[in-house]
Amino acid sequence: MHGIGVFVCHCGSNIAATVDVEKVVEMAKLEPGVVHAEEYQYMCSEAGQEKIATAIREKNLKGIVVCSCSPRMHEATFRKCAEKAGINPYMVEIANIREQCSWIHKDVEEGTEKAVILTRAAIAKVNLNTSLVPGESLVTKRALVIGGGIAGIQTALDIADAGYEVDIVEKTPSIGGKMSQLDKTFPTLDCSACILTPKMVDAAAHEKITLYTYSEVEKVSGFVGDFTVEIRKKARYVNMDKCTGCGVCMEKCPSKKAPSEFNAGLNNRTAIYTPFAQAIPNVPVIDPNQCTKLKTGKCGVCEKFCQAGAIDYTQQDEIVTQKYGAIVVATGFDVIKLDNYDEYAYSQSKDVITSLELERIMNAAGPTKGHLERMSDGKHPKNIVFIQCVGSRCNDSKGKPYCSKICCMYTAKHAMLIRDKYPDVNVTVFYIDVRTPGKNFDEFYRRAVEEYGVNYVKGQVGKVTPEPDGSLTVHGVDLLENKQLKVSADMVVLAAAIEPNPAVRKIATMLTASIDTNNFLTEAHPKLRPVESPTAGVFLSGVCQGPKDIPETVSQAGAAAIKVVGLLAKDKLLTNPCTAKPDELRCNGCSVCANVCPYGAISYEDKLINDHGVRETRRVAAVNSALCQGCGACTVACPSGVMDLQGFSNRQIIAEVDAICR
Amino acid sequence: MCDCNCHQNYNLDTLVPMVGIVTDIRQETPDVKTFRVNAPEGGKLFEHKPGQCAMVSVPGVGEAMFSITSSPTNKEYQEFSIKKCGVLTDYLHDLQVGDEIMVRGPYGNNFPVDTELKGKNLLFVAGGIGLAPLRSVINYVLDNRDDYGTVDIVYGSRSADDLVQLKEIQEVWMKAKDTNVYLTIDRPQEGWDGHVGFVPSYLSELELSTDKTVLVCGPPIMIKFVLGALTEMGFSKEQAYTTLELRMKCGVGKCGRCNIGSKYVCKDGPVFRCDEVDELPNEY
Amino acid sequence: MVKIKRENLAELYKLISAEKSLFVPAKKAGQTNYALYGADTEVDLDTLKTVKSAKELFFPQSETLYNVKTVDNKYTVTQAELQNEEFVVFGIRGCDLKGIEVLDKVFLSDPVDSFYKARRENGITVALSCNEPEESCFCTVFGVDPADAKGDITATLCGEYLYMKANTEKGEKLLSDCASLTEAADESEVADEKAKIAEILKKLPYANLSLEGWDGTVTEEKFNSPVWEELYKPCLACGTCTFVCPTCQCYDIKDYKTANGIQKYRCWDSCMYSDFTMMAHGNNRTSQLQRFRQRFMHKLVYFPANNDGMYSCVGCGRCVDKCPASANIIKVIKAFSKEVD
Amino acid sequence: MQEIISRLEQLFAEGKINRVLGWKKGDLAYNPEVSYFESAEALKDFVYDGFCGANLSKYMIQGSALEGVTAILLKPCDTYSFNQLIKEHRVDREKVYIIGIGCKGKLNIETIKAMGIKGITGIKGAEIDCACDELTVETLYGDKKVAYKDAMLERCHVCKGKEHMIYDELLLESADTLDGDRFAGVDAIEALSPEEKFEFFRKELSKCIRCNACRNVCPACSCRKCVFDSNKFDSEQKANVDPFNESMFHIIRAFHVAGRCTDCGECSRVCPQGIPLHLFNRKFIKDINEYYGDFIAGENAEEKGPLTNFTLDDMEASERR
Amino acid sequence: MSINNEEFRPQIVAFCCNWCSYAGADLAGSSRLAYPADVKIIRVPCSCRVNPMFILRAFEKGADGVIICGCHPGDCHYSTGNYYARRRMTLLFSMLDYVGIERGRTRVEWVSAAEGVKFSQTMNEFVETIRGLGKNVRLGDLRCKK
Repeated sequence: MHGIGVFVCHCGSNIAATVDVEKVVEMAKLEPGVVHAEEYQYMCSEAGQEKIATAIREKNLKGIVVCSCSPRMHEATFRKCAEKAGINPYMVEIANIREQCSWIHKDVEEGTEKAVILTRAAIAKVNLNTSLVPGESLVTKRALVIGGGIAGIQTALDIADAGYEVDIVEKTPSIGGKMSQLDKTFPTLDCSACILTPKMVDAAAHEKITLYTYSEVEKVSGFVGDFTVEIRKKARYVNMDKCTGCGVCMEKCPSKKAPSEFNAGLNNRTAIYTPFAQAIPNVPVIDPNQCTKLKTGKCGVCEKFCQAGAIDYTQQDEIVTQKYGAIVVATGFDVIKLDNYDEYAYSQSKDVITSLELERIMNAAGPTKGHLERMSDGKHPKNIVFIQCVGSRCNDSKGKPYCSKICCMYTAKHAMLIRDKYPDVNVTVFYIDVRTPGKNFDEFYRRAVEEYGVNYVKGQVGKVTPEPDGSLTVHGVDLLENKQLKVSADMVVLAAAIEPNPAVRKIATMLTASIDTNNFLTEAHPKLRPVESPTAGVFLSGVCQGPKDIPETVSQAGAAAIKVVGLLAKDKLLTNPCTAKPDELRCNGCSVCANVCPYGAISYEDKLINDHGVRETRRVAAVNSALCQGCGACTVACPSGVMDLQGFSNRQIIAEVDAICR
Repeated sequence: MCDCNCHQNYNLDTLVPMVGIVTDIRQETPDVKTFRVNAPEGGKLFEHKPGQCAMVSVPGVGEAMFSITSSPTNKEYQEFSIKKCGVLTDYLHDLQVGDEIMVRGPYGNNFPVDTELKGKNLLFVAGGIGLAPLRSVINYVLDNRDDYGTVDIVYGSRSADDLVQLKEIQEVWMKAKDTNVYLTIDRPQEGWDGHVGFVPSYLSELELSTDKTVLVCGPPIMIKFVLGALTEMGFSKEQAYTTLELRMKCGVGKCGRCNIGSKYVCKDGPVFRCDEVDELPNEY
Repeated sequence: MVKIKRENLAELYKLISAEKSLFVPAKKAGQTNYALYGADTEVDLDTLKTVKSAKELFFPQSETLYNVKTVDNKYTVTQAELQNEEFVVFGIRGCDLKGIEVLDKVFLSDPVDSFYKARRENGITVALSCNEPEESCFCTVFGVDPADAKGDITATLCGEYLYMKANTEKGEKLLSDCASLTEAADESEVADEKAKIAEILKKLPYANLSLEGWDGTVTEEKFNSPVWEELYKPCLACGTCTFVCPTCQCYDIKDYKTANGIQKYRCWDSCMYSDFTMMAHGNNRTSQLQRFRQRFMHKLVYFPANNDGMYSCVGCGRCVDKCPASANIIKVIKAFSKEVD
Repeated sequence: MQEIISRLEQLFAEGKINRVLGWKKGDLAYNPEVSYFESAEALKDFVYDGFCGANLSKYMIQGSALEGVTAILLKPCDTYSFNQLIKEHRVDREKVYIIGIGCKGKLNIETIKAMGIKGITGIKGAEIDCACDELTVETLYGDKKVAYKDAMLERCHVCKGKEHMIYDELLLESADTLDGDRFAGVDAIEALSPEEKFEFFRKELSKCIRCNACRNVCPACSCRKCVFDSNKFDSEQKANVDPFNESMFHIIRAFHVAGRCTDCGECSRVCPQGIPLHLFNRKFIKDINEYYGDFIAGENAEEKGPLTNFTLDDMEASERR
Repeated sequence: MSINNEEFRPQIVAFCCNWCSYAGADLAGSSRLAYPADVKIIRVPCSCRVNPMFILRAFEKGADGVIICGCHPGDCHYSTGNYYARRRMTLLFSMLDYVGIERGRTRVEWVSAAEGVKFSQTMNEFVETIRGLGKNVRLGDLRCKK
């Protein structure tokens, strides 16, 4: 191609400090095909874009190279700019001379040399660019929310209120999530259930919302605007239409040995159960691992007592296939397993508990009916020690490297509530730092210390040892006093780190959404697109994206909802034109490409081909460009190079290689 | 042996090209441009005869044979009319005045302007870009007007927009002495008041006398039908000359590509008398 | 005529290679091909036919024609250097020598190929007689005498000696340069060997192959024959025959992108390849039949038409030995003579 | 051999086949050529002996375009290639009648010549009906005896077995010829140091003349246009201008047939320079077997090839041996 | 020798998938985690887009090392791309070992969008390895340097 323009951005001093931009311009001008090169302070600015547009028009440019930040940042900006100036937006290439050059190199000579090479590679590539035109695809006006916690509920409500159909898939028998297990919420100390249940009811009652509880996403295919999802509705063994929610079955069920998930395993539930009293839907499920009838064929008590005749032991899992335009992941979190923290005697003593367990103990609907009791002997504890950062902010492989964010505040809440209700109890908190950035957070913490006399000790706990008398000795340090401490306690509460729900891995894989090393879902941009996943049409809500508290979760849920609504409001979407394209003239029709296509986008047809004057009917590959996502697997599988990827063609990449290795 | 004068003014091997400067570019039709080429120091790269070709190349892009469309009587430059139809020609069409290309040649034989054609009445029949090689002869003849008899030019193309060298046709050829120009286009078109129809049928309609020597150039299918029409009109094969175009690489009759029978199109052609063409195995 | 003891040949190679590049048939990884003589070269005079013919020493499989440097969209062209030093090709057989005669017709005809010409002028050929002709040999059909190949020097292995006789000035010069290693000999000493070879030649299976009906005038008859339809079928469209052939000279000119520009090189090409005549708007030989026919028509009809009856085949039999599909020029010639019957 | 001819004549007579794809007598003792026999009469030139090593499978790509049914003669090892071609939709199963023929090991004339035998005018003992285990080679320079086994193609020493993977009917018995370790050659190279490996391949590959015989004979290399003939990767090259080209061509060629190569050995058989090209293909076969479980290309016409397949816990490249 | 090695600036081509590793490289950049300028990144949509031809081409044109980076297995944006890439590269690299190319010149590494640190560490390590191996003389086309 002849007629390439090169535009080098200073990015203030971000680039210009380590790259001699003038040199880059000068070197670019020597490249074959380049007819224009210039530099500017901020190419992405209005004025910078105007410079590009002017050059395109005046110099009759056919393609442009912008040497600037990562294409993940501004490729779209410059494409739009090029399009406005009259050339195809895909005639733009970006040389990443900021993230991959100026920011990592200190030496100007070195940085400049590399920038020149990167520019050369981009010029070599743009040389072979061709105009591409995106196709269109229709948008299914329905959204799927995976996870029925507060994040999922709020997202669904917001989408539904905007007038779109939403389905919530929740794997447990009831929506509500972790928030339903909480007693009070910080920093306002209002009752968690009181604020959550109305939302649960709203969701259940909303005409645009369909709940799939006790269900899991089985398979996802398709792409933004047109996902096809298979949902497995696990067998409840209770007919949802017939059940009245009277609860007799649960009263009569003789199998009472299953640990209650809702009560964090602190007490047991029956084999047929609803997780909690306010469960929505208020229809029990039979736990097939616990039910005597399902395991041995004998019993059948619940069926006998069910007036509505809702019990159905023959029920099977059911697969529902539904189409969606957008998918929101709201899979939430779990408390980490404390297997690695033997030093705190969690597995040895029933009186070493996690904060979530304490939450259940404090709750009127909990195993102790809200009385503060030791789980070992039911005695009222006199001394309680809280240990912070158990598994959070951990540099070794035992725990998590990140801050779980909510622990400081809920510990303050717990301490305050205990001191308020039981002034006789001494509360000691061992902490590394107390982190209270949030509205009214620090005030809240200070009240705990100042008004409620909670004893905060800056320092870590090395060990908790159960004593023969049933008490616990906490071996810690007081960093401020610089001394070893031994504190006797009746109960120890561990602020265990939170981690993304383990199910998210499988879901992310199905959605092809990326995950970071801690299994949190990655956002499309950490700052500017925090509720979108890099996979188009997939959005993030709640803790699956990173630790956050309830108000943050709710606001993110709303943000995700508006993104979904924005997507569903469109009738058509433009598809990525960088799709695979076969050269029919040379295609063997061998099917190897179709074998590796993850989207089933390749089919074969018998076609009349005119091969340099020879006409014959041949079996050739055809790509459905609406299905093709442009991964390129087929292009490598094809031995004759017949299948090529537009925008990343074989010759383009080869040209880049050549330019780099010159 | 080849009577060409490849590289006579040049001391390198015939396969090694010279650098030429594009000094003018004219957009003839939507997909044809005419490039004027000079030596870097000015003047022509080489001397040639009407009908000869040259290899034009861009390093790393490609090399192909094009007929030289300017007349040898032009002492200042050479011209190539090039249709956009592949990687190299796409690139050439992107060139701007002042850019460099590489040229080697001239190659092949030429229309026998100084022997057989001398003193004859001439009939030129061209279709589309096929005018390019004939233009060289036409201008040569017009510049040496007295050496030849009458000149008739029948030229047609798909549409009025696809007629190349229209300006020269109208301003020079149509005004030349004893010269008739007949233009035609394949399909009716708004703003075209000339003849409509394919070249062979137009030729038949014209009822020209058979005392002419014919020079034909155009797409193979057109040549075929023109020759048919000529035969019907009473012309013999010996009266007609045409040019063949095949894949050529070396230009000097050695690389083997353009070999048909015992002829090498690049060396023994591209100009053949039509009866000679008939003697070749049917592989062109 | 001079002679040298076979056991002293290594000395001869050393002596020649000290002054000039010396190419000898050398065995490498089980196969014998021409190679530049060096300290660890395993010279192989016993193998009758090198896989590639001696053609490559005058018309290499690939050679640079010129380089183009591109700076700031401006080109600088530099022609590759021509061969300007003498070199010796030792052990070339009669058939290969005849092959070079054929190539001369092509490359030394106007316009002369200067790359080839420089090599021809600087090459000194020491032709070696074929003591044990093989079943695939049919050079005698093309007038080659393998017992007395006329290179710049004719060499004959006989008994313990290699006999050498200069035929040209270049040959004289080379022999006199090597005089320290040779002793005088008489022509009669090789007479018996030559007679022996002549006897064997008569017994070769293809000794009586007839070229009747093949000359430059039979284009139409041969071209349109239905025999090709049958003959081409086994052809794999590979280039083995072309590349081992001492007379095939089709080439391609290609670009190679170097760091600073383009290297234009030419390399052997094969008319058997499906893309040989492919061009943007069509292909004038679309079927393998056409391509197969072209190769043999060229050798036996078109070439003689342009070169006073000289065939572009020398009967070396390499295609007979090497064609993976056992399709070869013998089968073509025989198929047509069968048709005549 | 007569058994085959009779059966073919019968098939012609019954109208079941329109032609036969087989071998025709050569003009020397050892050069039969592949031929289409269009009638029963034409079969007078038919031959099937020890020198009929050519794998006919690939010819059926062209054969599929012909009218009517073609009877093809396939040796046990050829049927793997044929299956692979069916899998890749390159041949039309409907248009072919497969006669699986027995094989007692195929001979390599190059091996015989490499023994120093020159001027061969006749060879006795290569006939398929001959039970002899010795060949008599008649030459201009006297008769020579060669053990049948010693003259066999490399691939026959590591024979895949006597079973035909696909056929319509079977004729003639096969013999056991397996007496070597298929991967011994690969193992030997793997045991070398990088320098020695490089030296070995340099020496072998420097002989390559890029005639493309290996590619054109290969039943897996059935591309309409090879990457080395096309500008798809800007990789068009016709000659080994630089040692790099030699390696590039053979590595990529082997990679392109990895998981599809049936180890039919045709590449090594046809190489005019005697390059042991099977060493490339076998390396991939060995790696595939070792890393991803035993896989035999062409064993059937359905199974997914190893390079169009994966498991979640495949080994990492860094774990390669 | 050691002096030579210090002066030796290897040419290294890194193919990075757009979704994970390229983003990881960007993160390394925005986190100012330095690695040698010898590494030049080519963006591809997915590691499965990397054709063996590209790798050999890089070596041909004078690269001293080639590294392929993609999403961690299981995290591919296109769900299965890196699994195919893993098999292809394992076999190709094994073949390169086999023909005598030093093993260290080729590498596959899975780097997620969040692993800026890993990206930078990997590149530092790789460059170090290549510096140790020196110039690639076995798999390059000599004409390139003309």
